[in-house]
Amino acid sequence: MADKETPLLDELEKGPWPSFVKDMKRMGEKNPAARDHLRLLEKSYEDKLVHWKHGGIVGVQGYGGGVIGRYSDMPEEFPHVREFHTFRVNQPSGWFYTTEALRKLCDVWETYGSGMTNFHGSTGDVILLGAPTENLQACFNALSENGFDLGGSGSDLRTPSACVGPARCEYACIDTLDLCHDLTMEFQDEIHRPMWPYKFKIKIAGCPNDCVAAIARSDFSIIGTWKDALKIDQDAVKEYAEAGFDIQGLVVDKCPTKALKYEGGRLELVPEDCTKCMHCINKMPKALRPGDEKGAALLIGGKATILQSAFLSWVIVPWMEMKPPYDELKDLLRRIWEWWDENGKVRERVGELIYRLGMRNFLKAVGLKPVPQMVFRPRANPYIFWWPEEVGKNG
Amino acid sequence: MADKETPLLDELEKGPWPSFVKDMKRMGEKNPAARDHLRLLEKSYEDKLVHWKHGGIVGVQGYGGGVIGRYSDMPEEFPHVREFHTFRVNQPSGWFYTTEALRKLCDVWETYGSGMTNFHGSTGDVILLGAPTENLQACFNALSENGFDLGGSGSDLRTPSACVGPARCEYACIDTLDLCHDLTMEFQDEIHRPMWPYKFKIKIAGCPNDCVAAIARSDFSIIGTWKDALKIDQDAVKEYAEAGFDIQGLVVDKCPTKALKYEGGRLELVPEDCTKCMHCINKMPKALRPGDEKGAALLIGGKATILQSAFLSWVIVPWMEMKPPYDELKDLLRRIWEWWDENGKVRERVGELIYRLGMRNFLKAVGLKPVPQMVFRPRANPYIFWWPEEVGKNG
Amino acid sequence: MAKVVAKTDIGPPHYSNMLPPIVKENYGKWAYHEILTPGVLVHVSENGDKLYTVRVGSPRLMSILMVREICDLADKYCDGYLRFTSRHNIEFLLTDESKIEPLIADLEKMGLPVGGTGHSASNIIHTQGWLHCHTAATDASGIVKAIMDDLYEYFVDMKLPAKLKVAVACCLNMCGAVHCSDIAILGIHRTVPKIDHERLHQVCEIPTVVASCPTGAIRPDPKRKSVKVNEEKCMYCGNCYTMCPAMQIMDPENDGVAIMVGGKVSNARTAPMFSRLAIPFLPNNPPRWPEVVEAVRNIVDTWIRDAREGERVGEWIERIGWERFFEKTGIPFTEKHIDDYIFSVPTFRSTTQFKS
Amino acid sequence: MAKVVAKTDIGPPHYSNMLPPIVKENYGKWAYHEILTPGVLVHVSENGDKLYTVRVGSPRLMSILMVREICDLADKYCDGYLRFTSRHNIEFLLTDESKIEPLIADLEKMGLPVGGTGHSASNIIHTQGWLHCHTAATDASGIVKAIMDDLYEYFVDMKLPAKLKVAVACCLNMCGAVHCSDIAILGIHRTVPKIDHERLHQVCEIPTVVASCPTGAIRPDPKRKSVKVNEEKCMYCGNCYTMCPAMQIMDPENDGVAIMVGGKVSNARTAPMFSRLAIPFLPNNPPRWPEVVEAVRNIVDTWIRDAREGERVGEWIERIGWERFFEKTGIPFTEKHIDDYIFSVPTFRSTTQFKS
Ligand code: SRM
Ligand code: SRM
Ligand code: SRM
Ligand code: SRM
Ligand code: SF4
Ligand code: SF4
Ligand code: SF4
Ligand code: SF4
Ligand code: SF4
Ligand code: SF4
Ligand code: SF4
Ligand code: SF4
Repeated sequence: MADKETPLLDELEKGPWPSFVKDMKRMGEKNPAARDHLRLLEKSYEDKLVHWKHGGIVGVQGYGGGVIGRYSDMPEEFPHVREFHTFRVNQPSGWFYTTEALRKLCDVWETYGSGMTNFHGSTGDVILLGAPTENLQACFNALSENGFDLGGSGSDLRTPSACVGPARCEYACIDTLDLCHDLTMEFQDEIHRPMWPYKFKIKIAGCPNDCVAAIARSDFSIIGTWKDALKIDQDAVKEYAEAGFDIQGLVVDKCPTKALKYEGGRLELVPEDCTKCMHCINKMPKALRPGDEKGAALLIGGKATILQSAFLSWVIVPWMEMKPPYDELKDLLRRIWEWWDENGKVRERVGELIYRLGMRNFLKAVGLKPVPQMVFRPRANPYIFWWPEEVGKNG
Repeated sequence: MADKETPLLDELEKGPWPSFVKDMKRMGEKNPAARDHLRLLEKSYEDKLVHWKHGGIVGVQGYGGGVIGRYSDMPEEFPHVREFHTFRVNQPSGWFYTTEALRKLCDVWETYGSGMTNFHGSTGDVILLGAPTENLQACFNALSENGFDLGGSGSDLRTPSACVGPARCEYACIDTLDLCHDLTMEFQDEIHRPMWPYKFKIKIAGCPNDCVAAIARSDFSIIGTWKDALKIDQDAVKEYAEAGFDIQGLVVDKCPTKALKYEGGRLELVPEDCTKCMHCINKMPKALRPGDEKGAALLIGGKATILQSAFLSWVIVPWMEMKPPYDELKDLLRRIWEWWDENGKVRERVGELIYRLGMRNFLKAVGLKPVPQMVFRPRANPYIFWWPEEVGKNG
Repeated sequence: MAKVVAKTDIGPPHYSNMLPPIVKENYGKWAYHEILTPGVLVHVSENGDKLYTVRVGSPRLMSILMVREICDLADKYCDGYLRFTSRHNIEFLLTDESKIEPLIADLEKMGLPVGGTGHSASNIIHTQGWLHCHTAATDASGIVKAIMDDLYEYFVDMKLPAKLKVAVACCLNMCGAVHCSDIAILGIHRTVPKIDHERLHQVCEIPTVVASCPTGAIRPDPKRKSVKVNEEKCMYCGNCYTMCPAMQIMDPENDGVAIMVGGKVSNARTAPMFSRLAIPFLPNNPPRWPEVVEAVRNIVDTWIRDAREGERVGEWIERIGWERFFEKTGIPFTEKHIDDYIFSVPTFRSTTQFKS
Repeated sequence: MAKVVAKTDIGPPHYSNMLPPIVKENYGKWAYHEILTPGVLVHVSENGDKLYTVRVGSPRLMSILMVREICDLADKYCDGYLRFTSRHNIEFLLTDESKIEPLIADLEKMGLPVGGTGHSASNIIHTQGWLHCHTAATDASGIVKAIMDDLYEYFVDMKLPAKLKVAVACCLNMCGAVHCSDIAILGIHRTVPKIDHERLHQVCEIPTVVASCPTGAIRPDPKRKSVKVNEEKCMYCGNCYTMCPAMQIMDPENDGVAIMVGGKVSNARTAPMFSRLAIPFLPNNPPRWPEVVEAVRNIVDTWIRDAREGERVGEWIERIGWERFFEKTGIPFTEKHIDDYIFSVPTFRSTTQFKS
């Protein structure tokens, strides 16, 4: 590919961070779609304007989602990206791979697509960027033969994702990988055949550090936590102190609830004051650990800004045991979907529906008990609704 | 008045707190309206139901407000409270009185009304509770002759009120009493002749302790504050310490911005961190004082819960000098009223209008410069409006 | 009708004519103050002058007979000057320290309590209630009397963790600072307005009635020349009744009071805070509202036991967390505590930080 | 079209087949971890096993050529296992400490940086942009490359006050965690959609288009069989365009980016927070968006200078106050920073507590 083709993008070959332009050029030498892709991007850089048309509906047999349709608005000039659809391929839990599996993916994509990918998309899927319509079914077939399946798109359950959890993290309070895989398998139909008012995302974090940003990016966040007191190894505390670590300043003073005291070389906890924020554990992983009674908090409603503002997920179950077969959790999810499906307007996320109809209706419908952990603070207005059965009739 | 008349209310004669029932009974012996008033209240206690009808429009010549119409719904049984309107009498600034003035008020009310009063109503007026329609004008005439005038009611400027301020408080950063009187006199027309979308309240506090609850109860709060550093008398600090006062625990540790340090017997301030909350001054009035550069913060929008929720006033001018003739302030008030009057719907408080149309429109219309002190934090959504002159046209 | 003879727009008496000489002389020159005993303040001016204030609890609802008696005392001890506070207490202003005792003795004879300063329960800010308003869901003066009888010891002494500001409002209009009080008692309705279809079109304009409803629960009912209310959307705010007497919201069976807690107004330490729902409903039980009195007492007692020195009710709750507030007071948490009005979402707990 | 032969609903590969043996053996048994050098972690299990992780910065947008090269390295050093992180970095998992150095040397040859652990700037979470999306107001990959070039030193070292999480989203849909990032760069539109009246009724249902607008700015225009937009109400969210291609929102003259700051996701210390508007608009200036790079740098530099050890950007700002943030960064505060959407009121400063 001649350099002068993309003078603007060439500027992005400079600098220490790995350059996607260099890489795309390499790919463009082997694959004309990758080359047109880069050239079309150059055109956008010139025009300050996107050159993709409003998506169209494309897909593979038996699925309602998993492929995002994409057409260039300059098909003549850039014929190889005239049709340039992407596959969302469901990643294995925790984004672990054998090179064997990865190479298979690459081989499939070499055959049917542009050769360009995202590892990964921000929901968690592998994104295979750009294939013509005619290749879609064959590409899917090859993926499936190689043990891969599609993730979600459209008004369905989106590909669940999970932090590395017990595979490599001492903080994990739940088995994030197993839970993620189990839910993904249980809800294959919900992932593959859009049928709801809008999208629904599940993300699973092993502890309140929330390394998958579940609370911000999923309608349903499962976040590991514990119920009893965190565990302190006083000998290890001493070691930190001896190594010159400022326990008072960096740990005790930063505890949000002042639940810790450091006196006479001992770190003491007032268990009933601890809100399990993880800070002290993060700072002294050799000395502190989550408690023994482990489970997860369930939160609902997280989403980006369209339309009613961004919501952070909020607590609906402060603590649930998380053991296979996860029936209590699955039942709850089904009840939530049923209520949302019945009441939600088109393109209304579940959090927006709860905002519109009120938590009381949601809690009643899905059978959850109200607890103060659901709110930062109670209502400041006196606009309390009463169920007809709680009061008589006026007059 | 025979005891058996009000068996329920008689229960309220018991107990250590002064009993309004005892007092009303005394009055009832002299004034049949006061007696019927108590008997009607007894009826409400029996029925758990109010026995006043929806108010009607009554008034005195030349005024659109100041009198609240009130009719009993049982005129036959309680003839003396058949018509039972109240006067709102504008209090002197800071609720200071000579006994001479008070006795005059009592005399007028003995002649024309029930003899029952509130010192004061929660907006600040003297409330004269209950006169028949035929007495209204005469009563007003008598009030006027004795140097009193009516306060606000309806969609007008309500009677401004002010804390005791410089009359008896060392914290006062502005002359609350003078300002209150000055505004009241300047805006007599706005107080007496309703002409706005809804009510508008002004309250004036001499310092951030806000002893008139301005921030919660007034559309326009004027709260004294200072700009420079608060003043510390280190000798007096020592005296507190010597007297055994816990300066570290009760003052320094409670400073919301950690702007204070207590070391080596000296109390030191980081002036740029102080948010003038008053706490340290409150705790050590002999040692600490507000700074020298005194003025007021202006806040808008405070109101009770009807309809869009209760609002606390929010900052629109972090600091304005408050010296007679207060022209800058008066001009601002007039610009605010003009904008509200033009844009407000019926029964829309100014705060609700700002919520509906956005602060940007308000600030532009009244000519205020946006400053970060106006918000706790900036917007979390990207829904930014642009004025036509800031951008070109699309396409 | 009397002839119109009066001057209008004269405004209130000028305050300077109402100030005792010592105040005039030291106006703006006060240096500091101290609380001598509960209810008795001394303000010392830069030039050493001392002004003694004796603060006296008032029922606010007073006959002119009582006002005159108070004037008698002010004449006797204070050269004919006095003031009222922003919470409706009476303040006697003395220059002669030796007169404090005799004044207090006279007040005692009249049954008037001295107190309300410093870390005490001040007078309750309240409203009209059944006594004079037409929209009241409860009475104000009666509840206030019952609660102040119970909290009396905290008015005449200063043994609370911090100031305690209680307010009562008799309907959702919330006249008074109910929305920002340490403890707020609020008259509420719980049923949909009863429409007087016959009368409605005579006394009200239908579009105005429809527009009055903040939740859009009211729709025109052209057949009846009236309106209808969507029962599921109505949250009993009573605004339609304020606009139209044919939308009767009063309901003796179901009206009562809610209790809200943790509000404050001052900017000291923490920013002003709204009161928040603690108890959604207690019945109207005149003449002494025992359930309400007991509920307030329980909250106050728990606060006293648990709060740190200087912590207002709301500051205490924010420190321990609302989950602990409900646990420690034994008040049940219900779905009703969860906001479902305009600004609800920011009140939902969007963190795993909570106490189990 | 290929024949349908494939099995559906097989789901993703089972993770257990993707885990290296050391992970399988110590699954759920990790005791603690340490950061050995920037980008290199060791996790120690209860039985003493050690797993070394080398974290590598990735452009996320990768050709299969590059993926295969990475596989080559994983074969060479890690027995054919590797993983990706939730921020799209690559992680090599080693059991043999002595292989770390050679691996890093190989990575260096490939131009791949090692870092992103502890108090560093991690990889930027980003989205498609002009590269593949139809609603993009800006590009993502290009901005990311330009910023990461600039912040490079903070990726390969751990000298920041705390973790720094930057995100880029190319339109208001905010794919990615833009709304809760320490620093967020967001593609925005600033003009009202241009309606293709000819096409609209052919490709869209008018009621759907009308309903798509969150501010009610769109009204039917029956005369033209189209819609009209109330320019005063439109806040350029682009939702109508998502629903209907005839509502063209793209505008090369006026599109650009906004910068938001102070968000976080973890529950450590403080509850999760939204990012908030710092700079309402910077122009699209491809290929290297110098204004954006400089603006990010300025915020990062100010944070480094002023924050205390361990303070995330938002925690720093909340401590010093937003008034100081604007002062210290020199970013002008405008009316645009003041919220005017649904939940605006609770963001207004309802206290006199502020720094002058
Ligand atoms: C007398 C007084 C209560 C008292 O006992 O102290 C009072 C009494 C009434 N208020 Fe009030 N308000 C009184 C202070 C307040 C306050 C407190 C304040 O001003 O500091 C508030 C809360 C602050 C505010 O303005 O938001 C208040 C918020 C209301 C509201 C709700 C307004 C809102 O926007 O939320 C209404 C409803 C209305 O305006 O229709 C209302 C309406 C009323 C009416 C006129 C009832 C009505 O709907 O017609 C009451 C007449 C009672 C009567 O017949 O005597 N009153 N009202 C207070 C006025 C006395 C005075 O002038 O000094
Ligand atoms: C007389 C009065 C002003 C007036 O113009 O009438 C007044 C007078 C004083 N206030 Fe106040 N405050 C008065 C109502 C208020 C109010 C308004 C209210 O209660 O509705 C508030 C805001 C209440 C709130 O936050 O909810 C108020 C919040 C304060 C504070 C801050 C308290 C806090 O820490 O939150 C102080 C400072 C202190 O006491 O440490 C204060 C301090 C004072 C001082 C010490 C000021 C001084 O140096 O003279 C005065 C004696 C206080 C005392 O009683 O111990 N004053 N003060 C009001 C007496 C009301 C009453 O009869 O009880
Ligand atoms: C590998 C990864 C999980 C995964 O499944 O992929 C991960 C792994 C670890 N995280 Fe994380 N975090 C990972 C994304 C996150 C995210 C999500 C994100 O950035 O989008 C968050 C929330 C971010 C936020 O708050 O905005 C996150 C917030 C934390 C925190 C809390 C930080 C804080 O104080 O706010 C800790 C604790 C700490 O580091 O002290 C933590 C700690 C850790 C530990 C130390 C856990 C452990 O013991 O193994 C791991 C190494 C951290 C390091 O890099 O220094 N991890 N961590 C993710 C690496 C992303 C990357 O490539 O940079
Ligand atoms: C590919 C991906 C961005 C990326 O480069 O990583 C993406 C791309 C698109 N997103 Fe997204 N979203 C992607 C993750 C997200 C996330 C983050 C997440 O899932 O963690 C969000 C924010 C969280 C959320 O769901 O709220 C997100 C919020 C949106 C929204 C706004 C939804 C809202 O309720 O606010 C839309 C608009 C819509 O649905 O019409 C949207 C729509 C889109 C569409 C389908 C554009 C459209 O309107 O048709 C984009 C297709 C781009 C293309 O042609 O390639 N995308 N989108 C991410 C999916 C990859 C994957 O499957 O792994
Ligand atoms: S969320 Fe918790 S368990 Fe999961 S990787 Fe992060 S720190 Fe470990
Ligand atoms: S986990 Fe958080 S809240 Fe609990 S003791 Fe540690 S720092 Fe404090
Ligand atoms: S508001 Fe300030 S100046 Fe006014 S009385 Fe209270 S403490 Fe004094
Ligand atoms: S006034 Fe408040 S913020 Fe300022 S130093 Fe004193 S306690 Fe701190
Ligand atoms: S609170 Fe309601 S009932 Fe009480 S005085 Fe005000 S308007 Fe009347
Ligand atoms: S009481 Fe309030 S919510 Fe119910 S119909 Fe009337 S105005 Fe609407
Ligand atoms: S943020 Fe917008 S432009 Fe970027 S990928 Fe998502 S939908 Fe497309
Ligand atoms: S861009 Fe958004 S606000 Fe503007 S018309 Fe379209 S949907 Fe409405």
